[in-house]
Amino acid sequence: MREITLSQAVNEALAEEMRRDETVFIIGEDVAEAGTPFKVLSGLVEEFGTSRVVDTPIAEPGFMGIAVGAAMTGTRPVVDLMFGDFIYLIMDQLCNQAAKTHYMSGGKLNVPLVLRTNLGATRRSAAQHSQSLHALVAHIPGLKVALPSSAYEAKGLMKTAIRDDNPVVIFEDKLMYQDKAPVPEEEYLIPFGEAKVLREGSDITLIGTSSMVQVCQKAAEALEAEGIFAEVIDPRTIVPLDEATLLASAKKTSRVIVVDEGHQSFGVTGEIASRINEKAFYHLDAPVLRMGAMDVPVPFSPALEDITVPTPEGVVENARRLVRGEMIHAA
Amino acid sequence: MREITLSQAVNEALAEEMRRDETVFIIGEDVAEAGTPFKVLSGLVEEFGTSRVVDTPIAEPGFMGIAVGAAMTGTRPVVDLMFGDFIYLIMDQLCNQAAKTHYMSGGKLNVPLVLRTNLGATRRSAAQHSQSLHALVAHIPGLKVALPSSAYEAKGLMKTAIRDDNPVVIFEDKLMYQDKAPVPEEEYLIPFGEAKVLREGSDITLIGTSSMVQVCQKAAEALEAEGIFAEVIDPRTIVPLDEATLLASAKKTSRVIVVDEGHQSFGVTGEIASRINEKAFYHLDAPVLRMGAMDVPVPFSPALEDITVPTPEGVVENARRLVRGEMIHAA
Amino acid sequence: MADAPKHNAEDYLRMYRQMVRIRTFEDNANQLYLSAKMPGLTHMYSGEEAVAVGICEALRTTDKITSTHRGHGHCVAKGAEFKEMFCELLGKEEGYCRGKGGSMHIADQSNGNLGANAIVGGSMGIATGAAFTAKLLGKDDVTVCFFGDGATAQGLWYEVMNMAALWKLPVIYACENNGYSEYTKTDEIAAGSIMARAEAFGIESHQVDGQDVLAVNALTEKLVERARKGEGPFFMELMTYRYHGHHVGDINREYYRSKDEEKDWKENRDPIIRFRSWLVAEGIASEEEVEAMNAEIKDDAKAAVDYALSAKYPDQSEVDMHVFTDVTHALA
Amino acid sequence: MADAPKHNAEDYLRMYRQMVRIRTFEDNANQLYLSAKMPGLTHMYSGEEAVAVGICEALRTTDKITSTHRGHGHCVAKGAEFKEMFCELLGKEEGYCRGKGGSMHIADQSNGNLGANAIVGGSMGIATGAAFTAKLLGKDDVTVCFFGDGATAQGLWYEVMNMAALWKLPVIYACENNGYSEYTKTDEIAAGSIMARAEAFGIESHQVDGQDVLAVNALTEKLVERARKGEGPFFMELMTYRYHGHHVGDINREYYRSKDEEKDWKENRDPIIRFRSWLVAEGIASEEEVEAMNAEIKDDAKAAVDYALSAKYPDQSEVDMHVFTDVTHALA
Ligand SMILES: Cc1ncc(C[n+]2csc(CCOP(=O)(O)OP(=O)(O)O)c2C)c(N)n1
Ligand SMILES: Cc1ncc(C[n+]2csc(CCOP(=O)(O)OP(=O)(O)O)c2C)c(N)n1
Ligand SMILES: [Mg+2]
Ligand SMILES: [Mg+2]
Repeated sequence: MREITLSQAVNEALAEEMRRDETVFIIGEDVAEAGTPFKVLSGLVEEFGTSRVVDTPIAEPGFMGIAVGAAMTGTRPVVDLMFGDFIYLIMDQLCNQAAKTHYMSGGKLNVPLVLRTNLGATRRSAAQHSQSLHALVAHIPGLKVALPSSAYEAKGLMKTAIRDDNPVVIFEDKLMYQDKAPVPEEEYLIPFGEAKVLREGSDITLIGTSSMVQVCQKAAEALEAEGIFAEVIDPRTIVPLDEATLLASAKKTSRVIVVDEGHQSFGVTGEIASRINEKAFYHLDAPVLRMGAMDVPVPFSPALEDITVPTPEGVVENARRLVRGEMIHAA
Repeated sequence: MREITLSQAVNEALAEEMRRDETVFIIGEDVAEAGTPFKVLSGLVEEFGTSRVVDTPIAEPGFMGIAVGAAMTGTRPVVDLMFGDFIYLIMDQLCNQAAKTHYMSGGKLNVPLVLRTNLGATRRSAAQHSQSLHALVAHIPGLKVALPSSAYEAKGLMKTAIRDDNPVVIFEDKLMYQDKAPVPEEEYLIPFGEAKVLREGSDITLIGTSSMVQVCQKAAEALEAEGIFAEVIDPRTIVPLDEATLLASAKKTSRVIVVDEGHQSFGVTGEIASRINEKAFYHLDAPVLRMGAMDVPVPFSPALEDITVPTPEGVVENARRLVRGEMIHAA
Repeated sequence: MADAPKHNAEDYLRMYRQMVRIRTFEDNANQLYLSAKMPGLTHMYSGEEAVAVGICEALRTTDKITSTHRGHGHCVAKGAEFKEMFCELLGKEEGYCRGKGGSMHIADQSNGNLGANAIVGGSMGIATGAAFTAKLLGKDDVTVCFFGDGATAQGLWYEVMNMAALWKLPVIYACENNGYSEYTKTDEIAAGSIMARAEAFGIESHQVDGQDVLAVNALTEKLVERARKGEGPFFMELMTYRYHGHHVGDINREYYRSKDEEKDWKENRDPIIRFRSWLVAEGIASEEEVEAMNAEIKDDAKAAVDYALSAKYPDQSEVDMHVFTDVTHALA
Repeated sequence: MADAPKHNAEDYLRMYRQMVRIRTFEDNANQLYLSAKMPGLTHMYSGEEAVAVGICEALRTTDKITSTHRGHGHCVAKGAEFKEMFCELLGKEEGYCRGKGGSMHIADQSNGNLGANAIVGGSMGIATGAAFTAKLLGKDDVTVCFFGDGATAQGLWYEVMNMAALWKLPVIYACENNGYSEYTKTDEIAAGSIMARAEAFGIESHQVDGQDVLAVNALTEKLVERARKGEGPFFMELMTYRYHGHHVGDINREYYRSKDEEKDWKENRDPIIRFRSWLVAEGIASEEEVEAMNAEIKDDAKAAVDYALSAKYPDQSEVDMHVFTDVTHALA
């Protein structure tokens, strides 16, 4: 199968959906001629014109609001938010308006929009351009949240998101834009709420999201060399969350590590760990272990930034301790 | 001891701190003559004047930003955000600016401000005036988060918050403003990061935050009548979180329910449950059980709204099942 | 009254009727509050009827509006029925939003009302987006964005005005300047000139007497027509007054505005009284006909209130419905 | 050049020096990027030197500024040292922020620079708040809020202008209009008139040639003096140009602006060349003296870069320091 980059995969997904459905349009800063700073959208304005690939002023709350209204009245906007860190600016439009409109109207209005943004540190972009804020969005009922972990996932999830009648937030890993993966030429969609088992294993389950799927995969390879067989699972969407697959694996391996690049506290790892603890408690040999990003603003200095994010080595170390039965916290 | 309302307690805390420190001021909508819609600030403008009790236009991002800059340059603003639901509007100023300034400046700048706002549903205020959004704030490193559960707590925590050199967010329960509690005449502070054990018990630990402390207390009373002795703990601040007290209780009772009025998923209950699971796993007879608000926007209709929030009856029922050793989810 | 536009008697009578319907709706809402039959609070539109009616009468059903926390007037004016509205205010299943929205979120999709909004200024983006849709899909629908003077302090307005002006969107920003935002006078919270703010973005702006339904209607008709042709956006500042408190619970309000001021507006500039006199003077309706209309509306309202009071609440199983379009029960 | 204000030779030479220091700093930063020695990207200020210097030379050390993603110029102009700046850009412990901030968050508290900001418009509230402090505490400090033309699209600006105007705060909003925000021309993202937007809030506004350091300085001195007396706020639009790409990595930019345009600005309006000719023509400095100054600055910069390159990174234990003021290690 041909290999393309995550950036190309997103581009293809958008182009295909825009061809299929005239009501789909893209709105954001420097999305047209510039194709975004990450160049993900290059070529789209040439095909679809400036009425459907719409450059905006630097006014995130404004264009997010416009997208909500546009979505409520018969279009399918794909909002391009240049950095995930800017999500703070649009929280009202996203969480008070988009997320609640369908419910508040008793099902009469709906907001089929996609918010495309990104996450991920270790790019030397400092505290306001490196955050992974998907947990904030996942906390708000009415929003779906997709976290593609490869070019293949990015394309399939984006196409599903665009066709979804609800507001969907997709966080791409900005360090992965140039990473290639096999992506079929034929059209495909990836359903929401279906986790993917990337690697089967019997000793421990590694649940990774987005950027952390690679980390888990690398850890699993290293562990295999030591004779520890790790199962690696990518939930793909955290809302909806495919609990069944996660629980089945937890029950099988009886040891779980959840790895996510958002801050550890009050975030994604706590939710996934809690659900597994609650619903597979009597199958667990050890508490579910969480590995999130450090609870510190992302530091600029390379000497500090790299240690704030979970690494394969860290996952291996924790996995070893769990498998060896060491009580993690002398709990 | 005299009893005063939560509203009076907050008012006293502010007045005392404003007398003590000339750099403390209040800023927000209708805080002066109107004393806020909840009338919490009545009388303050008469004592401190409009230069220190500052009415603003309806511009939450703007006055929050002003408070950040004011705090960075030698004052101690108390920002009044009329409804906790409006926090979405100020997330950038709160989370990208206030929370990160001390860290990003390598310790050279700091932002000693207090954001006073509220939480709580069942007031028939519908989806945009009923949210409990403290989990969002707790997820962001650099912010402290206090959740007073009575007039006594509200006064002591507010005074501590104003003296703290970091940004602190206090969520008051808007249904509790008229609730009275004994509050000493003498000055006192409540240190952050020290949970309060409200009731000792041996069979189960009920951890409740804010509005849910009362719910846990009522549940504990009902359980006692059945011969089940519940320990009730109020963490008081969730950042910093007094893990030690929570763990000690969990180890003692070996069964825990965490009750919080924020949405259950990706919120506070997951964090507290995970920490206990991780660090007291081998002492637990059952998984830590979580009870948050339903993962739905808050409905207006009284027929629906009341069932979205945990109740004493719900806590009692879950506690019974845990104590009886029923496997909650056939886990 | 402003010069009468080209309307016929029927149009005038409908306008009058709609204004009285709004006033009557609010009087009933207030009674429901005072008799403790309404859950929560509500913000009444009484006094501002000429604004909603003057504007909405210039719109088609397919044109859109966005509304505010003070939204009953807009909702009625855009064509809503009493029954579904009272049901919504009381949280009943037959309400426009199945009781899930309530007063501050009442919406009426069928008539192009995209909904009230409890976030001040919160619908400015939505309105602009609705206009964006019209432009993108080549429809000639126009959207009117209602908001108060207080909402002009929200930065969102400037962001969307900028884009609406750059892209020539068919949206009309209608600022209902009733002199107050909550308990504060407008001039204490608005520096400079509100009109100039819109004009600074190159948006043609007009100020109009919001108590004169014909003036409002005539201006709106002109602007709507031009907006349909791509000459928008526009801004209108409508000078008006709210008769009641900020919400039903705001009773003692002398600390922020005088009884004399209230009296003056009610007695000397009431939009319904003024329009009624004009209708009679012009011979469009007799006093008796007007009284009959008023009485009929009163009866309608009473019937709707009675219906709503005894209507059923949504079943508890609805609590996790409508979180997502494609999941019947989100928590199942 | 504008008429020279009342300065003496020393002042002029310091202004010149500061402009050259900025240019030199940026040339070195660019070299560090090109030689892959700098972590991340950076936005260069070259071409805009007269703005930062003209303004900051009118300020005292206790006056405050807030800066932007394109912040090196402001930082130097407000009094910062090369060594600590380069250390910060390289993430070293001796940087102004111990390496934690980097280029986009460089701050220099000792000279009143409250920091660069990576959120476009993000510091508009902070600047206004600093002015609020001055008023509340009865100090006569003035704050200058630097931001770009692109940032005028952010709603926050309108919110804080309104309050600054209502409360007469000593803040000067300084819009560096360099014709572009990222890869887009200003007139494609700004409807109407930027000046009129500030004026609509009753804020006195001025446009000035941002390539003429004396004009910028003269205007700023006047406004700062008036702001100290409570006559603020003010708005200044400074017409300028950035020589490089949006950031160091923006090399091929002909799709959004022509080489001819760049050439024209560089050759015909360069603020340093213009000021240098003026200095020589006025007999304030000889060509030789100017060259000697330039060379000295070059050496200073080289020394600082060398120092920074071999300076040490913060210890890993610093990673959880400074999260809170009162907790040494947040994760301990
Ligand atoms: C973002 C936000 N801030 C504050 C409020 C509280 N609030 C509700 S209505 C209102 C006043 C609105 O004034 P205006 O826009 O003039 O409308 P009016 O009530 O006069 O019709 C305020 C402050 C809110 N609902 N939303
Ligand atoms: C809120 C926000 N949106 C978008 C960006 C990405 N961004 C960084 S600089 C910039 C352009 C800023 O233009 P302008 O304000 O004119 O400043 P200039 O770069 O021209 O100095 C953009 C869009 C950002 N950093 N913050
Ligand atoms: Mg008003
Ligand atoms: Mg610019």
